[in-house]
Amino acid sequence: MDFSNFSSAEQAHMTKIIEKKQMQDFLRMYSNLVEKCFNTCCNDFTSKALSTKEDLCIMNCTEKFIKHSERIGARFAELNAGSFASRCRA
Amino acid sequence: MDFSNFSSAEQAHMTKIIEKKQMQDFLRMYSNLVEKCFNTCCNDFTSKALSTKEDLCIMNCTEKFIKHSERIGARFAELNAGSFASRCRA
Amino acid sequence: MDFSNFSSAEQAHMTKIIEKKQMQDFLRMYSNLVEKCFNTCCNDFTSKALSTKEDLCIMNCTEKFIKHSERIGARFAELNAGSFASRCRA
Amino acid sequence: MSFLGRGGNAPSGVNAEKIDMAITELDTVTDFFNRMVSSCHAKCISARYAEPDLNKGESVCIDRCVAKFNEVQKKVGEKLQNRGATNAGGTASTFGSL
Amino acid sequence: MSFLGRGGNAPSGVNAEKIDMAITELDTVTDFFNRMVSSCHAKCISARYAEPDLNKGESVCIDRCVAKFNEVQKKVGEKLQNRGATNAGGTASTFGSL
Amino acid sequence: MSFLGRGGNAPSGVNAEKIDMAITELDTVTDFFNRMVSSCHAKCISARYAEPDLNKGESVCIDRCVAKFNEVQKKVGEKLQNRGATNAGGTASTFGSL
Repeated sequence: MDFSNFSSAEQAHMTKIIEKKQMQDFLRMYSNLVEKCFNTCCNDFTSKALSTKEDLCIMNCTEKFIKHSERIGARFAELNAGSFASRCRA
Repeated sequence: MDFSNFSSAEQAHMTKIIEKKQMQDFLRMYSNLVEKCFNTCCNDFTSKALSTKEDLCIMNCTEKFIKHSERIGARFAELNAGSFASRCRA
Repeated sequence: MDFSNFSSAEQAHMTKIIEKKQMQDFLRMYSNLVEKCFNTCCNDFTSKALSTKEDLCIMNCTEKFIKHSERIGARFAELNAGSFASRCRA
Repeated sequence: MSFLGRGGNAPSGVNAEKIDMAITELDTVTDFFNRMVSSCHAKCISARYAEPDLNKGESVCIDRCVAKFNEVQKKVGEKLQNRGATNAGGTASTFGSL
Repeated sequence: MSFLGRGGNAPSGVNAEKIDMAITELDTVTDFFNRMVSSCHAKCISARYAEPDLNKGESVCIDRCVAKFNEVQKKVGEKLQNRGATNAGGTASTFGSL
Repeated sequence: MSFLGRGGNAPSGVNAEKIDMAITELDTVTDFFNRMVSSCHAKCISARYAEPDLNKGESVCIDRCVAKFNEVQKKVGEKLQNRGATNAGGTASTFGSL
């Protein structure tokens, strides 16, 4: 993303849009995480409460997914260092 | 959703937005239902017409999905009675 | 889509919106294609480079998907010739 | 008046309601089309990708798949209309009594 | 001021920020609901479709599924809050340092 | 002029077209990123969830997966450009001859 040709008014406007999108991304990541971990960890519907085993699975699934996303984000940033990502930081 | 601090102009505006979203939700539910029931019920492509068996499957799939959604909606409303859902009705 | 009752100002506005949507559709098709072909063709992560076999699979997958979409588009247009598609061309 | 800003900053002489309805129709048709492409791909296209062209069997399968998908769309649509099941989708309905 | 035009051409007397926040909340609840419908359908509904009604087993399964999905939502939400993991989703964050 | 209202009620001094293009680029990168996260999760992460940390094998797999996904993105992009296949996506194209 090359914002170097943006006026300061345009940069300010874009910053607000990005902040809004970050919140929307976070909320979608949250519901996506709930769906993924629920689908993987919950397979027993003889009870409506989470079993100890399911609970542990959910916690590990959540933690691991976040670490996974962070690692992808780091690699992705490196890979794109020569293209838009670098221009963005300029 | 706490709309108690909304002015009447804001409530009117929000009502229109909700009406619009209800229509969009309905259309997405419709196409989602077509996709789901088609994928489950149609596995024979030696003919382009629906077989009697496929037709019955589609009808049952549709009816059952609606009942399923309604039941989830009822339970969901009960569960959230203590949080935003109740505030919404206030 | 019946645009016959659209004023010329409305038709011009709608044309711009459709152009915008075509670009968004294309971009979504692109990322969808990358995801689908990657998921089908790449199963060996002992190396970070695409193997010759994976590369060929990706090329065939892409080409076939485009031909598939084009064929669906042609049949879809024929089927709807009696409904909105025809009104659109009117 | 345009909701959700979808009609954009409509220039004068443009009925934003009418534009919004056209956009909704366009989005709906596009959504159906994309699901049809995805479903028929899963039903008809072999995952081996040994060649770049659709073979005879795949082509015939696609044609029948489009016809069947379209028939299912009509059947489901009629069922929904008969049932008046506008309240089965999403939660927006939950908040309708604002 | 409204971002993304979501508040639309808000009439006078309407705070577009407030409307935007309400829309975000509504969209979030709807997204959760739709994923719950989809997940519980996969977990509880037999794919044979021999009859149009939910049988006893399916009905009980749905009720428990909703309760469990809701509990998972809370657990995951708490975990995310404790971790302050606002930076794990999407790439918008990558461009935050505009 | 801004279409779809995406640039919002742009304040004066802001070129809404330019903002719209930046939003499209941001949305596109975000979409690719999210699909990469999802695909590499399916390819690399064991579904047992016995521990909360990425093990060595998973970490190495993720790094290679990102590189491969990126290469596939480039290959497919080149293919689409050579083919000029702008008309293969969605149905908006069907209505292009307004």
